[in-house]
Amino acid sequence: MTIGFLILAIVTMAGVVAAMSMRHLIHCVLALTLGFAGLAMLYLQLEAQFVGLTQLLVYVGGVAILAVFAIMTTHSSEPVARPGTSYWLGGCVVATAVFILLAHAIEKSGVGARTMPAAPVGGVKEIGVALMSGYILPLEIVGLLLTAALVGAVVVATGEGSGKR
Amino acid sequence: MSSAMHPAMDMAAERGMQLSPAGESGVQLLEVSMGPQHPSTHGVFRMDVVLDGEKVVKLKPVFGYLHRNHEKIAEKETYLGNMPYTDRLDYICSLTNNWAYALAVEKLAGIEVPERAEYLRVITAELTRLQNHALLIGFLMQDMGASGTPLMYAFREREKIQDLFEALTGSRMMSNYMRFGGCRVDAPAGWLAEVGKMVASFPQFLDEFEALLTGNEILMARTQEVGVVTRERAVNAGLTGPMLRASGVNYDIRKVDGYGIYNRFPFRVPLGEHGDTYDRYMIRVLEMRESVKILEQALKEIPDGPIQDPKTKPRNFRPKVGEAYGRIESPKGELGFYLISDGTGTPYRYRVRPPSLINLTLLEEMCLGHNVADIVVILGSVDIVLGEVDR
Amino acid sequence: MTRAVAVDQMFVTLNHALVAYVPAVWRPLASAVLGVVTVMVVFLTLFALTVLLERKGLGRMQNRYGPNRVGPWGILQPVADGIKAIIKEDVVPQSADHAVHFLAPVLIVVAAFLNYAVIPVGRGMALTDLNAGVLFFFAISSMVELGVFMAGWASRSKYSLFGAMRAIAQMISYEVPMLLAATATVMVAGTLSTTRIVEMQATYTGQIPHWFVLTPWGFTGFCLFMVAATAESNRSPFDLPEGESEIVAGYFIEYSGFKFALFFIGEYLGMMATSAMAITLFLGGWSAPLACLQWFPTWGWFFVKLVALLCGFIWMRGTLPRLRMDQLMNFSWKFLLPMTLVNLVATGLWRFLPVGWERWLICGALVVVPYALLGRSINWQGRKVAVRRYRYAE
Amino acid sequence: MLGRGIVEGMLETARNFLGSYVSRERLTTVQYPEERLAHIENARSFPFLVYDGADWQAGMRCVSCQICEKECPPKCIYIEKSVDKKPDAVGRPQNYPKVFNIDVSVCMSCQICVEVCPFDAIKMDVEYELGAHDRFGGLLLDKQRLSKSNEYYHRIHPTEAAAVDAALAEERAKMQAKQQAAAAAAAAKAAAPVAATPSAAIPSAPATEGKA
Repeated sequence: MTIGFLILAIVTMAGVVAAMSMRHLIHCVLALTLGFAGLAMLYLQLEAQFVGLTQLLVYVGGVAILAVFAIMTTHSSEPVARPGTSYWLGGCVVATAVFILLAHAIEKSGVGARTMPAAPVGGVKEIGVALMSGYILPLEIVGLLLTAALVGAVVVATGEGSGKR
Repeated sequence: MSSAMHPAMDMAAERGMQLSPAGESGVQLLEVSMGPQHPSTHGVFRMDVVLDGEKVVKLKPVFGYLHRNHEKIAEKETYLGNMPYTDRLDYICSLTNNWAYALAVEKLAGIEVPERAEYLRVITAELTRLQNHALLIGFLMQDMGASGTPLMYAFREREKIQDLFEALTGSRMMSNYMRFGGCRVDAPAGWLAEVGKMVASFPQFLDEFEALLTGNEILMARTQEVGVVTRERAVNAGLTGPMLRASGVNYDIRKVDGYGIYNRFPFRVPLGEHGDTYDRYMIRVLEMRESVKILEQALKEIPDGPIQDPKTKPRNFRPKVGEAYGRIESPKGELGFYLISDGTGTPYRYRVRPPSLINLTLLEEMCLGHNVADIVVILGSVDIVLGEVDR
Repeated sequence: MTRAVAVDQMFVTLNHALVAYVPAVWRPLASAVLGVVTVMVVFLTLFALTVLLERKGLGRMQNRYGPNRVGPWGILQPVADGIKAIIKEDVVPQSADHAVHFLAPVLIVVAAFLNYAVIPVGRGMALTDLNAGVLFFFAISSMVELGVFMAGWASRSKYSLFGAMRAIAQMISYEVPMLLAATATVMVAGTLSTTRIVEMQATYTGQIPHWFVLTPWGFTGFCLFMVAATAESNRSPFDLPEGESEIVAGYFIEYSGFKFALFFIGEYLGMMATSAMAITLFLGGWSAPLACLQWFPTWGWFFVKLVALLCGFIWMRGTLPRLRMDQLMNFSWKFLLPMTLVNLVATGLWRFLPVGWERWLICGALVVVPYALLGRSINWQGRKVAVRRYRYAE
Repeated sequence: MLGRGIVEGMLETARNFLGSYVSRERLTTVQYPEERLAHIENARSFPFLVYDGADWQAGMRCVSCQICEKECPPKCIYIEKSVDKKPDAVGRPQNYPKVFNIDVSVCMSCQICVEVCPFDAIKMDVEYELGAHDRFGGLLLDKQRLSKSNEYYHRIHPTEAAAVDAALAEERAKMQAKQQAAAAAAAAKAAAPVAATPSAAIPSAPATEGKA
């Protein structure tokens, strides 16, 4: 556990906790984005460049913006009164219990005792090869789905445009 | 949105970020107060715009921020004393304002204008038209976001015209040049030759201007089918000038009235078909080309002679009781002055028919359904000067 | 030749020499710090020069002198601007969200600087050689959007909100064609590492370099990339987010003083970063344009190319009016995106067709024909635009 | 093909960019404090009062008839008439302005005062660097600050000034003839020696003499 990991872990945790506890919806999203970014950094720290950068690209660049847009277009950018969460203590207790349970289970299972394989060199290539060989079918399906979505979006957009004028 | 300085603005400020009820698309409406401090309202003009996303669903023009009692002041001033005030109506075209007012007074008092003065009036008026149209297109492009390049080219040409005006009238903008029954001073030696040089170089500027703009895809996309005014609406709303002609109505007071000596000039009147912003832009370009022809002819034909009717003296000018309406085709449209004389040295009633204001009446209609970005372009194509709108 | 190499590598050598003074444990850190500081200094200087160049160039295009009062020929104008920005009062609207309002410009500048981490400025002169460098670039670029949104939202002004919405919509829309245009290069190069991509282009056939821009797909890709880059960096004619004639200044309307300057820096750094990426992907990075010109240091070539591209941006800004939001979207989704997809196909064909003139013909036709067709049918607002003819009464 | 108009426009700006380095026609900027535009004879800024001779008080042409005060559209002129009289530009004994103020912050440079002045006493200046730190004192020009010599007038509006001087000289000659005739008549009538001729009090206009 290096200092870098510690800092990143704290930042990530802080972001995620803030995302849950802040009053303002937009602040929550921004805090969540911090969490995403911290997570991406953790990946990078694990030398999983591709995964880390994709996390950044997709989550910070995509999901966070999407969330922000959703909030903006559905009015509630104003701070709302804190919902009646008088059970937060109970929630904490339950969460802690679950955490302890899981930690205990993992501890028992001996995962920690296993030796880690060496970090793969040049993650991009491995991922590419894996996607193009073992996971070719899912990849193609996802690709098809996205293409269909894209075409659909264009069709919807053009239909709207020509119908208006 | 600026700080509250006006009761109406206070109201807008109170509403602040509050959102109006939902529009037809179900998205909330946003009320934005564009102006009076806004880069492209051409002065202190305000538009209360209600937006559905970026689409305009309501637009309320608010003007009067530059109101300065022009007409009431005029009723306290002598007839001559009003002349410099007309410069300040549409401060880009002071010479045509002068002419319109002089024309009204001349009608009122039955004054004849000497030949040379008529030619000088035509020359100055057409130079004014060149300068106004060039400048307007520059500002229109500025509103469209062209970072000032066409505007600077227009200013470059306007500078030449203003130098000519200064040499003739003594002032670059506030000319105060025309008098009842003529003009104040004769053209200094060599002035007409200078005008000739300027006029000869103007078509080249226009060609450059058009190369920069006319075929530009972005400009066409931004202006074509934007802010359409149909022929009927244009006539019913009382639009005049290039606005009206862009909608395809053949109405040019220079042709209709033939005031001054305009019936001597065989110029053509360009007409638009679509009545959109692009037509309004192009009509102005084509009008400039026609103005150049008028200027060439006027410079060739201008006779020698007096420039002022000797019977009319500037002081103690008391026209007989009566009323008169003098109108000219100012670069912006029909500029009219309506005067009632009660025989004293000051007009009993003085009324301006400002083309800018009346052309502005269709603003909301033109903007509805368009984008925020189109508002400024449409407003720019109307060609307003707040000095004239608010008076 | 050795002297040329020495000049070329002088910064690398200097770096090594300086780092050698540091204890071995701290060397990686020292090297990184040195690199980062150098990049910041160099690109901030370049930013100042670009601002000056832009103001001067725009001035000349508009038949003005441009700034010429501060220092000889006005070259100290950026300094004066900087001092002005620093000593100006920092006004924050009362209703603004202060923390977010403060963080937004910082985030934008930081993100803009991070971009330079993967740009190979010269031979062996990239800060880091990530093997997913191109991906890193786009990932970081996407962070700018967040900063823009934060600025627009936190200012609590309707104009800034408009600007932010426009900016985000625009940046998302243009990120897609930009990525796809870059993908073409990645396909041919077979790597995401910027250093490798440049090295692949730094070879020569006779005098002609193997720049990707000198192929049909590369040229198309370069043009598409630059158009998308213009939009990404909110430059004219895609400067809608700040659209000063419409929404006054867009998302940074409520910023003043140094925070405003930060936005300004961020915008220019973004522009320079995307230009640098275009150079890396298509214009052969630091490689010389002709084999006989290799005596010139590689970093010199890089900056020459960078300034040339920046001049292109300035030239466009001096000429073009601004698009409208719906047209901007149409342009992205209905023109740029199909073109990039077509270009990907052309790239694939180029990769697998045998070397020869047929390859040029097929790939060229494959990009030119769709360009002509799409360009003709581009639908600006439900109808085509055209130059009109006018009639005259009598 | 898409982009043609844009390319044409860009060529146009490039032409202007290069043109601004070679052609003064394109680069019209005047670098103001260092270089100035050539003086235009007809130009006008704010009014000033002309005086003949060297003494601005004695040579003041204004006779405080107050026509300009009345005709001034924004009413920026304030005149107080003197009680005593002094000879005016043509030698007639006339009042002179005790106070003559023009508030140039109100003045709109219309030059109607010049047009209506029957004595050619008020003319338009071309001075435009009139900045002042004090809006009231600095821009309220009093008689002394308004007074400028006839030579100055000749310098800024030569054609106009020459015409004015010619007209004044004619008037003056007429006036002198009349006075001489009157003096001769008086002498003949009273047969008493006339001491001081009024013409001695007339300030001579050097510029006019130079021209003659």
